[in-house]
Amino acid sequence: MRSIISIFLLVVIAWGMITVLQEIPFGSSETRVGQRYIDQGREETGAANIVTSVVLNYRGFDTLGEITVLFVAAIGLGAVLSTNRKKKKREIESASLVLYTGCRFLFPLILLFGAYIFIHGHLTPGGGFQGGAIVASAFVLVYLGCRGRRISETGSKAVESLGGLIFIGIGLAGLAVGGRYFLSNFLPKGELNTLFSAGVIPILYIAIGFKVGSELAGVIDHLIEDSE
Amino acid sequence: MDIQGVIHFMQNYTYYIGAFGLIFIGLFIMLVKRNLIKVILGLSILETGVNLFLVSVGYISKGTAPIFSNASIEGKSMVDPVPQALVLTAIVIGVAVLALALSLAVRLYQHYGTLDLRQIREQRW
Amino acid sequence: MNDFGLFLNGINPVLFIVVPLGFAFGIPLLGMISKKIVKWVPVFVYSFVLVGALSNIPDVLDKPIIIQIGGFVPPFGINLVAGPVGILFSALIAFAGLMVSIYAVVYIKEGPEVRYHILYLLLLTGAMGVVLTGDIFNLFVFFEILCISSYTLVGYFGNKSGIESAVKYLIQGAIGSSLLLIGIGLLYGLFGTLNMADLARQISSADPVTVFIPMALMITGLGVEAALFPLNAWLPDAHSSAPSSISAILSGIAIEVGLYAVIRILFTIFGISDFIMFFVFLGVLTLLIGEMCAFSQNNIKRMLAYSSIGQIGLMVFAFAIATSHAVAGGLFQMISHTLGKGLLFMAAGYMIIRSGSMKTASFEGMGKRMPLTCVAFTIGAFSIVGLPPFIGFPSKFLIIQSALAKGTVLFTILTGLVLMGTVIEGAYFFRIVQVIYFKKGNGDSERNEAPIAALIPMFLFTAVIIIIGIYPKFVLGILDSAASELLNQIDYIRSVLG
Amino acid sequence: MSLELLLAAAFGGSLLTYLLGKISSGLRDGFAVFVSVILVAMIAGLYGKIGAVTSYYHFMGLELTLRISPLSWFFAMAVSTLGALSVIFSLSYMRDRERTDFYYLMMLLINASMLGIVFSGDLVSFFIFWEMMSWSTFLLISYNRGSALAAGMKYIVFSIIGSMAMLIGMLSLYAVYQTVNIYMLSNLVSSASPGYLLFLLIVFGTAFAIKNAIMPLHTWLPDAYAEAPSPFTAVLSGMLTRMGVYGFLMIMYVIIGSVQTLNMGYGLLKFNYILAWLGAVTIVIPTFIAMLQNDAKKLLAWHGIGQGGYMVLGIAYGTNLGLAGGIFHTLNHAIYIVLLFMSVAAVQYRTGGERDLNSMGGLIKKMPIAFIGALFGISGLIGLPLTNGFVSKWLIYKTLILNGSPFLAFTALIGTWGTILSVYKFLHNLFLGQLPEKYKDIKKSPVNMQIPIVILSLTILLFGILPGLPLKVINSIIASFGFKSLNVTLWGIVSETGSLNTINLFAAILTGCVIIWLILKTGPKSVSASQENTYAAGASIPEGKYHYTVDFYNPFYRMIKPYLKDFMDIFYFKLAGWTQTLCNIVRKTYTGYVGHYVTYIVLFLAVLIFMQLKWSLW
Amino acid sequence: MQIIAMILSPILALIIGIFFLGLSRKMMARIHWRYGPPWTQPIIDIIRLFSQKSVTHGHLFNLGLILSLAGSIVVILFIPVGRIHPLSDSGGMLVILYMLLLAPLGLALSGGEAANPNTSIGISRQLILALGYEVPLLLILLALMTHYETISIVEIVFRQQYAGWALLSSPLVLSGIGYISIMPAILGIRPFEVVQAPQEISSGPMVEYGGPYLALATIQHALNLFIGIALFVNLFLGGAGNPLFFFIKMLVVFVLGIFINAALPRLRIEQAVQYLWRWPTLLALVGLIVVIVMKSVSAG
Repeated sequence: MRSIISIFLLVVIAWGMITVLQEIPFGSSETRVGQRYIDQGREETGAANIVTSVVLNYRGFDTLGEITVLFVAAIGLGAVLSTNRKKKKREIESASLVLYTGCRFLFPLILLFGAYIFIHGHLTPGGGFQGGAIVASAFVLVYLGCRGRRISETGSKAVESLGGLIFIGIGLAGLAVGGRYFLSNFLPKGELNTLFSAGVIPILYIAIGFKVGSELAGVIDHLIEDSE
Repeated sequence: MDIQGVIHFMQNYTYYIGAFGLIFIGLFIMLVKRNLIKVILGLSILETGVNLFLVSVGYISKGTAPIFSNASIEGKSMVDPVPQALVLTAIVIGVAVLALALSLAVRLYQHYGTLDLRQIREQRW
Repeated sequence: MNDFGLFLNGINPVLFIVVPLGFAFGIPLLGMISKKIVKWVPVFVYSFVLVGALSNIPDVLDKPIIIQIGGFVPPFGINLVAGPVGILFSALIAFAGLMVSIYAVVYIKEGPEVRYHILYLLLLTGAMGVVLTGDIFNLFVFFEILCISSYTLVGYFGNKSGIESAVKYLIQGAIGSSLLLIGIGLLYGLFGTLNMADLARQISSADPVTVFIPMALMITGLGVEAALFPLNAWLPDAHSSAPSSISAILSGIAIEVGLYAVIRILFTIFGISDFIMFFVFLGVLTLLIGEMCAFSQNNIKRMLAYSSIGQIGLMVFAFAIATSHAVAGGLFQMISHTLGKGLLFMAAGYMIIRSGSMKTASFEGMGKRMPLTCVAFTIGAFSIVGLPPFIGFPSKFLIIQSALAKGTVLFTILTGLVLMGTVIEGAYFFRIVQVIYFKKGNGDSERNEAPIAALIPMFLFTAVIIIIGIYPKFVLGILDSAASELLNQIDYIRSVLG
Repeated sequence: MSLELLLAAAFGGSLLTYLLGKISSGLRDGFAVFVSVILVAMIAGLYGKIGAVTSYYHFMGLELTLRISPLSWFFAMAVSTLGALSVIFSLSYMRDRERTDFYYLMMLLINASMLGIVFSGDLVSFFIFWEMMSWSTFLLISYNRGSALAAGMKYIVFSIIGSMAMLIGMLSLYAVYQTVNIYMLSNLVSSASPGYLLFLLIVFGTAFAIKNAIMPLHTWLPDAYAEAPSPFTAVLSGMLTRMGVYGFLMIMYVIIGSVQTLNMGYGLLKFNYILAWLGAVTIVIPTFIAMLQNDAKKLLAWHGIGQGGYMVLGIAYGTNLGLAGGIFHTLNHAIYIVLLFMSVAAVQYRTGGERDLNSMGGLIKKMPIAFIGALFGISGLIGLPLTNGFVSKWLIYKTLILNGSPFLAFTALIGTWGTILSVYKFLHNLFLGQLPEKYKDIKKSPVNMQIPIVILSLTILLFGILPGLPLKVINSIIASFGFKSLNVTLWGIVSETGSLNTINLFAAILTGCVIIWLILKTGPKSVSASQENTYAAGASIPEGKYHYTVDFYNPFYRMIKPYLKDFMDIFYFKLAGWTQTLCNIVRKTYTGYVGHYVTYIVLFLAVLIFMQLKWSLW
Repeated sequence: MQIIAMILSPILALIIGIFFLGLSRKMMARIHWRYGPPWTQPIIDIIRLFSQKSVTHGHLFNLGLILSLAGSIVVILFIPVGRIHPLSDSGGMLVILYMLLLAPLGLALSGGEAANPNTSIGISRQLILALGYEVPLLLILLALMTHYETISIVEIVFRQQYAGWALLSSPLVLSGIGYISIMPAILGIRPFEVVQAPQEISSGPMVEYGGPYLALATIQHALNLFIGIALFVNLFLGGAGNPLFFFIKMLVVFVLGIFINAALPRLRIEQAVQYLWRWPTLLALVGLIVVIVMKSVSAG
């Protein structure tokens, strides 16, 4: 009965969607704003990756919000899980040597790869979030392979905070000294398609990368801790 | 809308159909499932559908990724970068919500010993 | 218009968002130095924001301040619009935030306190972002900050009811945000822009039927947070399970901000200038249902929560009439509800601590045990009911007046229904007042007042309630220009896009 | 002496009294009396300033004004005098009670807001003061705890309903005419359509009918009167309830105007005629219900309702005699009902709060002043000649008979006879008959209780013998409403269709009494006998059951009791119950199951979309 | 002239009342086939009582009785006896109605302080009975006042002398019959003798009176008899041009009344009220309606 009603309701909604989607022809959307970014993004931001220039410059404020959301989730998750921490030490079965060694071997490589992704965010696909996620995956590997090894909570918190503060600091610097706008790209743009280009974008992405990496690692840490 | 229109629509809007298919599946799961984890899964599917929809909105036929990886690339046939940026944000938000939902589910299970939402009804009228 | 620094004539509104955010990011570091400092951070931050918001009022009455983020001309970059509405809400958020944070200094004693203060800052930052932003996707992002931090704060105590409410709130809220996001996607697909002013300009020449669907999606999505009936099922659970300080903020700020987003979208983006019958009915329905549910409650916080639904109904009713007086009245009602309900929740919070139960019956004889808190509670209740000389009276006055100014029989009847809601409201609030003062408590009747740090915000709230109640002209000026900002789509577009 | 100053003194005085109470109770008592007496003096001094208008404040773009009309002066005088007497009376009644500071604060606040009501020059001020009066009254009714809580609830619910109705009326006027000033409105409204005027009369009428406890909106009153602290009950019944009369006068004769009001409707369905009939019903039924009461204050409370009926009847009837009678009766009623409640309060004070008529008696020898108060009070209530109540009732009867409404006259007259039965029972069971054993050592009432009682008793006689004093003022009131003024002399009315001469009556009765007294004196001197020493026709009267007036009028009760339930009260209780049930049903919307909630969200969206696509509502 | 009338009319009333009192006892006895006391017996009793000692129960005990008697006297001053009507322009019928209250109320107050169970019962009955007959009485008086459009009793009498007896005029005949049917209740004679009821409650309100008090109470009773009949004569039989005719009219009415009522047993108080609120009230009500209808017909 409930499913019938649900289906009926969804059909009504779908009907509405079809009506409106007819006005949005697939593959030929009107890209007024987007086209301008493509046309002028290189001059205005100095980033080869237009998506990055949108994410960090044109819509940098969104990204500030975005890292905040992640921050909220990390803190919130900690708050939710911390209230009832039953510290039951269970016997931890250590992993096999192969796994252990492999993890230890791969860990720095993955970190490096993550760093690469976020440092080159303005040049290639990817960026702070993606890089951060890769960094966090390194920690997942450690948790899986090297049971009992934990990241330092203080350390991750500090990195997290510093990442956020750097982002805001750069934004405020833009407001105070740069182009008199919050988050304005006040550093020299450099030459397109080189590593040291696009002004503040790489710095921001590095901050984000660290922040996201530590946050996601922290989240995983909390979840694992709780499940133990 | 006649049947021809529907067929035309199906042919031209495959991505939309996929995206909205996911959205409706997600909603349907949330409407009828009683297990909290399944509901969260539904939510996740719903969000995926939305993200897919956002990306498809910005698609331009035969467009390339909006990256000037070398100087020779023309900006004419690039897809719209804005939806991609939006999706990036939306994904992160989705992850955040999902993580929080799962952590709450853990705690809820500790309290109730069940994840059946019909039985988790202490807070009502 | 282009050349702004940290300080305009007043403080740059972008700092209202950035400074709390920065402190929120910094709190973990501060917490490593000293845990004692942390709880004073929100107090400090919101004193600053309050000063900033107030300092901007004179400028804003003249013309709205448009802040471009990153220095890009509006349709191409994100911009903040600190018009009368924005500044009004910022001031309100800052004031309520400041008061509640003072309250929380003593109220929050257990649990992960550092995280509480971070989340609290972020919750208000989200609210601030929503009211200031001029970009619809940016609105979504800040909205998510607001929502996610409230999900967690609802479950802050980690007890059974808190977690259950948080889960339910999260599920509903997440669906709401997904719908909102679909709506935004559709709008982008239709018009290729995300800037509100730009959207507004294009929508005015678009086909209304197609535009309606995204609007419906967005209204539904935001309606969940704005607690429109029947999207408000999370509200009583969440408000009653959260810590009282958070209930005060949720009730006083969060749903108001949700409603703000709804009306901003309706009025500014979609340019609804005539009154909207559907929302008029929805408002009355929300009001009646909220009041009726509250009437048969014996859990104080649930009762207050349902009463918030009722108040939201009244605001929706006011906004849906959509004359400048009505909108001003609706905004005024928001202010009075924030102050009144905030006060009620704060007072109730300590009454609950002292009596050890949320049952209204356990408050018997409370008037003797904590007289000051009870006076505050009573004044809050009177104000919510709309009795003079408290702030609830002028706001209700304005709304009813503009409803009757419509001059039709239908509106007179609807007004009658609205006032019937008020009667019910009066009944249950007066019942509580009786229980507090005129029932002999059993158990200890020793005087046990709330701590001074909790009394200060209550006192200030009370003072503002009475002062604005007697001198409504303090806020009427900004209310009028806020109403005209909301209703005057063309001016908005012109001021943003030049 | 400006009006703002007066109100500032009234409101400020109340707050200051509260604060002084924190320092010393003696200081507080003294100050309370001082404030209330000063107010009387100030208002008396305002007599010459009738017509003055002051604008004191701008609220939401509206100019709020105060003004003195003959009507407002008249009411203000009554309010302040009775208020002052009640405060004086309270001094010992409230001594040694808890929250005395709060009591005085509320008492003076209510007094001040009533003054605000009568001096308001615009509807917004009127409404604000009205509301302040309502909630402070609520707090004071609930003061006694216990069953007072239910009474307070009933009061405030009715009161809010009333004020909401008034709010609609007021704001509708504002919306239409862009002003709330009563005088400007009275000029503007005269050109409005009859339908709109009827709407106004109904909404305002509802508010005032609730306050004045017109049937069927009366049910809050008996409980509220009975449960409130007795000195406050006096104020409540004397003036506060009669703010409804003031309101009726204001809306009917000041704002809408006599010409429009009296021509509203057709034939028997005229507005004022219906209102008059409601007044008549209000006279008869409550008066008979009063007979069944065994609680002294409740008995008086039901009479309060009944007497309110006379006022409304007189006012609504819309002739100069009726109007004068109605207004005069308001004053008279205030005087004697305050007196009666004070007497009861004095008895309560000495007997420890007892108000059950069946368990008292014989207090005449113990508390003579209270008895005198009660005697004069009931005489006024009945309307015996030479008391003030007679004159006002005479005016009302006369106009009813001569203007061809014998049935209304009948209801009014029969109400009087009903009154006699119940008030005699009241007097007899309190003061006459046998003194119960436990009250053998009861003391006289304190001096500060005796003073108001004596003053009011004398006032009743004064206005009964020289009704011209207040009637002169009333004459100017009805003249200001556009009615022909009465031909008033100091001792009555001169008219071709039957005049009234109280001084003749007074002389006749006095002479008669003196002569008979002399005759009695000529006989042999009689011996004083104790109350146990009575002739019982040989039967022995049981010792313990010596109080034989339990269930006075028992045979009669058996006859009428089934017909005299307070059906409206029962109905309202049912209504409250239904509301509660309905609320509980509505509450079930929030089932607690998230799946339902999700359905609501999807449903909402689907409905929105469906409505647009199907009916194109946009 | 006024002063003389003022002194004269109560004395006249007293004489007539006491005469009626004696007459009624004599006639009742004769109807019952007894010899009965002489008709002067009440006078003898009163004189004797004034010389006897008695007890008093307090000031109100005295004052109530005085008030009651004074009330009756003032009513008499309002009622025209022939052409003697010293006070009738001071308030008219309405004052009479209210002054009529003083008599029972005074007695009730007086009896109240006596604190005797029988008194209380008597008072209770008296007040109930008064309420019982007031309902039809008021309707009847209203019919009269509406018909003659005045509240002055002198005016009513005057109009009747001009246009014939009210009892015989078409709109008022029902009211007149109604008045006749309640007159025993007004006079307190059988079958409405519940208040005094000597055999049952030892004369009720009078039980504590002795000596001069009883004398005054008897006088009060006599005056009441006078008032009840005089009112009827004035209102329905057109009054009289001089006191002698007036007396004759009263005598006729009284004798007829005695004959009709002597044969009836006493009613219980509820029965009395039930009776009074049924037929007389119905008659009076119909009478009033007839008056209103006739008026409106003749008016338009």
